Amino acid sequence: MIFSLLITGAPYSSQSVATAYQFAREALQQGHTIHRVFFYADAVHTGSALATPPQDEMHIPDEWQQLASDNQLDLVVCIAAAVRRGVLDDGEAKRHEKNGGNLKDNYHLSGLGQLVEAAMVSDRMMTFAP
Amino acid sequence: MSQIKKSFLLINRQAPYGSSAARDALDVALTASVFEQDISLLFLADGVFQLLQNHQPQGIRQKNLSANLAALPMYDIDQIFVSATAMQARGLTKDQLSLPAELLDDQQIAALISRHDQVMSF
Amino acid sequence: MSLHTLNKAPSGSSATQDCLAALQAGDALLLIEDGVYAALDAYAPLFQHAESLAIDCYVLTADTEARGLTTLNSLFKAATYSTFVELSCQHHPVVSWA
Amino acid sequence: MSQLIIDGQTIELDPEGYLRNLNDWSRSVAEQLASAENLTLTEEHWQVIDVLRDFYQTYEQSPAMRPLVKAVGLKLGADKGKSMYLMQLFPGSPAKLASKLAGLPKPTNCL
Repeated sequence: MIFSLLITGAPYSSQSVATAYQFAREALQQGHTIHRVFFYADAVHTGSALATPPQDEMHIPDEWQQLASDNQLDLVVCIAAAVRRGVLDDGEAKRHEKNGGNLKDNYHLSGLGQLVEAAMVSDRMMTFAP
Repeated sequence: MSQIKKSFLLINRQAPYGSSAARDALDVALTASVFEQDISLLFLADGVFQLLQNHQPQGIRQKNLSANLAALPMYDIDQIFVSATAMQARGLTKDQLSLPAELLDDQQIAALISRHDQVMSF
Repeated sequence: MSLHTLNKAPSGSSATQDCLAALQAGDALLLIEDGVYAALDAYAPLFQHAESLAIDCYVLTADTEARGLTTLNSLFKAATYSTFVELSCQHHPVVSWA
Repeated sequence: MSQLIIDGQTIELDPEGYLRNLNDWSRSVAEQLASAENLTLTEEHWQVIDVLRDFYQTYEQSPAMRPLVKAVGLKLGADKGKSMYLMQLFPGSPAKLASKLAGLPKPTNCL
């Protein structure tokens, strides 16, 4: 089964990003495919390289990054939602004349077309909302 | 890619302006239409407030969602459904809406959901 | 038939009522996050319609345990994240109520 | 190019050549932006730019290609409401290029 995930809740403000993570990990363990994880609305903060939770808390951006690197997951952060909220890769930082990007490795910025494409090619589109 | 055609249902349950949900859903709908997918919009609960006329959001420094929604026909998105229960509970009638929408009862909403390939909720 | 996930408690949001109104026979319901409070016995009357439609009702154990909920409405079966994935495979589409 | 000088007025552009202040737009600004793109604006270009500005006024957003084609068709006639026609006038990415010349906000790279 091919899954894609749409996440709209902010990490740490909403449980949704963590629930989605548990779901993704379990789906992979069962041998399913995750075609794409799309971080939209406040969920774009998951891609911030600057997020620094206390050491004894779940590091949500890191854990997603690790899951992505272990399983070649496509972590897409919605570019319009992200740039508006101050999550930029180096290219966008340059384009908007900011000092530097703060998007974490293994995440990339792209448009809503990536969400639509994911919904087109996946068997199941899962929404994780705040 | 454009040979794949799926039916998308976007469920709108949030009132406009207080959160970005209404705008976020609309942007997904417009993008899906560019990919020539079959798109339906369903407005439930406070989401029906998105369809009220005469939004004047200048005073809260936001863009006009009514104006944005008015572009839906230009994107050939015309399957717009509204919960009759939600309308009634809020004292609203169809002629107060800014777009032509079809009123559905709860059973019709359940049927609408089950006949779509993908459902995204906002 | 559809899988409905619900992540809000019955009070303070219309998600529960909107979700329950959209159920039809053959659907499954999974309570997650704050949605698990709906599995308290006190809210059993809300689920009469779901029960009459013989909806398969689940509650995510990780979330009930996290919240210290012990005695739950017997309508609900315990689910793990693994059950969540299985339910998502068995049902189509998956609808999130938040 | 980081600015235009029009009638002694300095008009600031960002590094991609978009207006920093959308209120600076005028027809002479559009002509200078066009020449920076190696375009000379003809009456046909202006018709499309006017349709775009009108679209933005009405819907408070810049159109994607398909609704632009539709809007042009509705305003200027079916013979012009074709993507080929717009491609000839605004080579490359017509919706994007024409929006830039029309002084609409810099796109969010959303597709």
